[in-house]
Amino acid sequence: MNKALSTSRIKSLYRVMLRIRRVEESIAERYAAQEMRCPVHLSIGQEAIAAGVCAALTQQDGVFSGHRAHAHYLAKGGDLTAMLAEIYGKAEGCCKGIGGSMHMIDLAAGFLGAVPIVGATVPLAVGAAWAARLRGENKVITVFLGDGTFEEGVVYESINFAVLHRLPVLFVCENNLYACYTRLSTRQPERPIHGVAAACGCNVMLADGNDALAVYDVASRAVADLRSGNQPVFLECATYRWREHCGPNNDDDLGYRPAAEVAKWQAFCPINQLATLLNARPEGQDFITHSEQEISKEINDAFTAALAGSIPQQADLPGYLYA
Amino acid sequence: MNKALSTSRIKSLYRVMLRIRRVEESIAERYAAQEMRCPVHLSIGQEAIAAGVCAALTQQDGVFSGHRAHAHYLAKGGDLTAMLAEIYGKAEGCCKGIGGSMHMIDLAAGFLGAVPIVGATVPLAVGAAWAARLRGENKVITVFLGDGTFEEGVVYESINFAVLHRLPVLFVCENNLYACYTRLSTRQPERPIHGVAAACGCNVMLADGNDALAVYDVASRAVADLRSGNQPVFLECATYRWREHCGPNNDDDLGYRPAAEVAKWQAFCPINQLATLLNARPEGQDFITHSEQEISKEINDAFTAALAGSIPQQADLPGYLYA
Amino acid sequence: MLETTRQITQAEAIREALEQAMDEDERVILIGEGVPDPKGVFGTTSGLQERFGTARVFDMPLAENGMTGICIGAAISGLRPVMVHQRIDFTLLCMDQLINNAAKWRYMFAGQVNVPLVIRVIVGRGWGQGPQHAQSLQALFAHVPGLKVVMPSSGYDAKGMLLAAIRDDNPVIFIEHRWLHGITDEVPTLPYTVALNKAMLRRPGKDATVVAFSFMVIETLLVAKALVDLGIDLEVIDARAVRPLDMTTIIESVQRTGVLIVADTAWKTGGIAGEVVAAVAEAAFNSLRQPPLRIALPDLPAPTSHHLSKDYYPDALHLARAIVSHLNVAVADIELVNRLHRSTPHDVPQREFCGPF
Amino acid sequence: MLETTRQITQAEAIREALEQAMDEDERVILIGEGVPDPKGVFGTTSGLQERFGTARVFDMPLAENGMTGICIGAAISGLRPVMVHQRIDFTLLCMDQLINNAAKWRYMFAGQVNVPLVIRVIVGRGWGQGPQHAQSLQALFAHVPGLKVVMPSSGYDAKGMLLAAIRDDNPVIFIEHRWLHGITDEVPTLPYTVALNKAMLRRPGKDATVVAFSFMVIETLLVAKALVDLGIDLEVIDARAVRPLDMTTIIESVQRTGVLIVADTAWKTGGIAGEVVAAVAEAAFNSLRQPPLRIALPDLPAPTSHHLSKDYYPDALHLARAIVSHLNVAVADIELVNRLHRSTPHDVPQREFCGPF
Ligand SMILES: Cc1ncc(C[n+]2csc(CCOP(=O)(O)OP(=O)(O)O)c2C)c(N)n1
Ligand SMILES: Cc1ncc(C[n+]2csc(CCOP(=O)(O)OP(=O)(O)O)c2C)c(N)n1
Ligand SMILES: [Mg+2]
Ligand SMILES: [Mg+2]
Repeated sequence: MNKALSTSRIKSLYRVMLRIRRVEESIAERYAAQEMRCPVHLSIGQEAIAAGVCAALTQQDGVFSGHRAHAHYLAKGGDLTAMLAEIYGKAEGCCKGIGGSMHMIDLAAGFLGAVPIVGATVPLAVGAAWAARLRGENKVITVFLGDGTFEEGVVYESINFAVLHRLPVLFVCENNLYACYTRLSTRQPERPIHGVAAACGCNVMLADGNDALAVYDVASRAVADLRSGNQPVFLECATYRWREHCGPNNDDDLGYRPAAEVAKWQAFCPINQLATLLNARPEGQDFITHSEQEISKEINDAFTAALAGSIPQQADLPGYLYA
Repeated sequence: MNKALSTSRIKSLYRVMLRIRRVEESIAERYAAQEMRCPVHLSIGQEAIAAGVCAALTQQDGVFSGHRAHAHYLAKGGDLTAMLAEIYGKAEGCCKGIGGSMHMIDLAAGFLGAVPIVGATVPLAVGAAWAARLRGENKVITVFLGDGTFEEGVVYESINFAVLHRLPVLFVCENNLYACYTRLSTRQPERPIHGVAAACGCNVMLADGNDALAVYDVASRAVADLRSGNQPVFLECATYRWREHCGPNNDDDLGYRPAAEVAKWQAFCPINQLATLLNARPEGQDFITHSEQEISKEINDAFTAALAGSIPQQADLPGYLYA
Repeated sequence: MLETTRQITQAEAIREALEQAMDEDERVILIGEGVPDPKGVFGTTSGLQERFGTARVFDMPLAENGMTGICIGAAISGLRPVMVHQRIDFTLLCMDQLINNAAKWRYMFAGQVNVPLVIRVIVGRGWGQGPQHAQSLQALFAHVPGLKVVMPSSGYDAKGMLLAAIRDDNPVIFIEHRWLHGITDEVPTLPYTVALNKAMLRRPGKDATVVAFSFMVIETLLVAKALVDLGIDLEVIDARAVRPLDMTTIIESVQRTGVLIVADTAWKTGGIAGEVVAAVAEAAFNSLRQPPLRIALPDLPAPTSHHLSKDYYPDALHLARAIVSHLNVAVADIELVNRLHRSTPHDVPQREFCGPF
Repeated sequence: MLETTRQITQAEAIREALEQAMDEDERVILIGEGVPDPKGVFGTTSGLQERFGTARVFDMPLAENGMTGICIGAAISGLRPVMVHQRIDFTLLCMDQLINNAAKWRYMFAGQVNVPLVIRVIVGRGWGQGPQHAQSLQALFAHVPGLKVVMPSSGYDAKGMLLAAIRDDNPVIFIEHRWLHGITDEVPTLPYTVALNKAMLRRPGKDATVVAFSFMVIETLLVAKALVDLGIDLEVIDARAVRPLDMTTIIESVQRTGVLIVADTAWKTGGIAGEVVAAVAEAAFNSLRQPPLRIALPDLPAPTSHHLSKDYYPDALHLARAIVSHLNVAVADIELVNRLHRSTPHDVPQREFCGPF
């Protein structure tokens, strides 16, 4: 990677992550006002995976996600105001208020859908890749899934079909060690998740999920492979969720995660890591300051716009049910 | 293995297989009379796996199976007359006529149940093993499944839980290369089934599924391992179905299996292989002749008894629904 | 347009609908366990892979939930998948994808994406189909907003409704009955559609309205024919649509006859027959001259033994007895027996059927 | 025996039932996602792992179908598992094991094996529970022979029916409603059971019978209290049992009042409300003085936005308006509004609720 390219890459990844972080923090801050009346699953701490993977994709490529979708939606280019309006239950929301935080879509950005039934979108991604293949479109379809989601049989069935037909699917497993309050070791035996994917015939890749550059590099390789017709890629990234599973707060007072573990992972903040790199470069500090300002303004504007959104009408609902 | 033991083992395996073969052939012959009014999935060609595995189990150990269950039921000691009566829809059937060929049970023999929804009994076996563990019973639970069944997500979910809790489950995969008319390569990518099981954390074992002695040896090792608390065993056996997927006939005129493949596998007849060994030993030929006679008589008697069975009463059905 | 017709079986009619749908729209693909195999799903898919190639006509792994999700993913990405299950019982494995995703995807995303998906499912019966292979689960689907559900009884409707379902932009559960596949009907050669939301008056009559579903239409028409000699004139409505039910046609009929009888292929309690009764009771209460009646399966899983399945499935004679008694008409039972006793074995669709499936 | 009672929440009543069931029978085990976690499934399982150990109180992988099958396997092998799902929507993943296996295992094998299994499922509502987290799927289970299905509304019944379900030798779907968990009720300290197949007359009345399910009982009782001042005297039946329905109690009531109204938490079409109406229409037609009425959800998945969920869920005021109009009584709407307008936010179970789930 030449230095100039690398600096611009660092900047762009940094900015995407910072934006996600600030959006999530703003949601958390404003949640107590009780105007975002839906569950929210924040991505704070896990921004590097969304940023790194989506940077390797084009706008035409498709992305699916699940309950913890804000980061993926934003990294793929989803509209921020439409997301916030959705969380506020407004008519301008990306689902016109029908979905809330757990349902996200932005077709223009190639964000094809996120829903909260765990595993539900994994086969959809495979189906979308299948359609792309049959229609002669050179698309890669990515689906983000958690370590817990990997336990669902439907994921295994989806991988089998994707491998069988060498479909252009990138499975990104964000292994944050927990599903809700339940540690991985209570749910899965001691064997790597990616080992199962490899045995199923996926091309397995690994990346430090808190290092956006590493994720980007590996994801770029994966995407290139998929475009050249190689078998599906299963990319496992180790990472950690900072806030509670669902909701705006920290919940480490509950004691389900060792304090040292939390501290260790927070020390690997994906954003700080890139900030350190940036700070070592000319104008890096300026870029950071500038980004903070721009993002802060963007977020404030987006919240203002979302809050000013209109109230969706019950009468419109039946029209959405059938084509 | 000392020679005497080996001869008696060969004899007993041979006899179990021969009995299964002759029962299945008799069913096939008599099917045209249209008195067995239910689908039948015959095990001809696959007898060695049922015989070898069940010989390694005690009566207390439990067995589950699926649609192709006759061999497993008989090898585990299930009552022949009750099985035939069931296929004839008689009140003396092992399910009093409610189940037919695709539902088999003989609790006294430790044959805990077979039903035709593919994969349906796999988690039940894991649950039975879990119960055995919690109740302090030193039981091994075996479940027979096909190569096609392995594609169901529920099998993967079952394996995960069994491995997580080191439950005494023996998964026996009878890989006969087909699910109905569909070849393995149309359903699964080129990677071994047992490789997936191994990556999931199973202790994987392999055996030539047409060699009853080999199956017995491996299964004995598996059972000993399980009794000593080791992780679940996944035993994959290559074998071949001789008759049509469902029904009494050959269907190789349909052309879905290469003639050379069928011929090759039929040359490895599991029963002939042991007959050859027996013939080389003193009184082996006598044993074979004698076995044929005994089995033939037993089968004729069982058919006679089954046919003489009584007609189940509709009025009894509601009583079976709830305890 | 539709002048050329000929007698073909319902299985052939379904096959023809698939062929014509694939011909007219290259986005239509066909997938299911056994679709390209020598038996071709009871002949309904035979030859289609040869004709349309392996990219559009697919076999699949045994993985109902995953494969349904994959079809949904394809449907929201520009294809129009038709998925086939040899038994409706297998769809219990994919209720998650059908109900959580297919039925809701368009709605959840406020109409931004359609799910043009057809799920063909076959209800089994007889010859030992038993508890896990003979369920008639239409009520489970009929409760779910976002799904369309149909159960044609004639070959004509099977072809026309399948073509309509494939052209429809919504997920449609297309329920076939194994015992209808072999029945022949006059079917046009050209493509045509039959609406997915309309019942059909199969026989006008003045004494009672019988709303029948799927195979029960066949039995009910036999009964109507027999009873007319005995002075009972039944109006027979083939429901065809299960979700939405065509309550307009049903209520108009009940307003004429004053009596509602519903004959369904499923368990009685919680079944779709109850929905018909409830909807009529709410909307046309004053037209009802007497209590409505449901004729359906007993609330028991199907037994396998042919001895036990005999009285499990209400046939024409059972139906006639129930109707005569309900209408309180004096008819000697022997008259019904003479007219409606089934001389062919009760557990096979056609006399020549001899198993194994 | 039951003299000592005290006010506890329904969540606590459920927790107590579990604790007492595990105390009295060591074969009872408890499993589900989050069962031993700090939130303890809305407090209904808190402390039970500490009390009964990790061998009997289990968390589980996210694998609903497999884990259900595992519980069935345990149930037929001498344990009595209680399985919990935080949302009933997740059971769509295990319909196969519930309907193909649990419901049929005893029957398929002619009564040789029982399946003593309880599936606790929670119906979500409000605070953004949306299309995939707020379904009320009782009708899907109520159609299936071999299952028992209950929906208690009071804390007293929740405890007694859960104990009865755990002692029962059949698979029981025990449906809780998230909005009932926080309501307090007088509950005995000792163990006791409440029958799984009996409705309960919650309030006698002479003008109309309202059969209500689960949370709708709460709303209906509010309505009954308000309407009595306005000269309308409702009889309120808490259905409690969904399969089997207690038609005897319901029909006796309709015979007294002549009017049937059913209030359900689920979609109207194909729901259990229709079954109640149909069964009454068949068996007590002549007692009905006017058409029956169903009050249920519109045939749409739940919208998430609180602006949209407001009119989606019929509350007491909606109910009262529908009932008054159906009974054709002249009541000024303002009288209803004054008595029944909900001043607390419409999308939270208790005023203090502030998310996130
Ligand atoms: C089918 C299903 N089962 C259970 C749940 C409840 N649930 C929501 S998120 C979650 C944990 C998911 O864990 P993981 O996949 O690791 O994602 P993470 O929350 O860690 O990002 C669970 C169990 C659900 N939504 N869907
Ligand atoms: C859930 C489900 N899907 C499909 C079927 C139809 N079916 C019955 S047997 C079978 C093939 C099973 O193949 P395999 O597991 O390899 O067993 P084999 O028949 O080869 O012994 C299929 C698809 C079924 N019974 N259940
Ligand atoms: Mg996780
Ligand atoms: Mg096979």
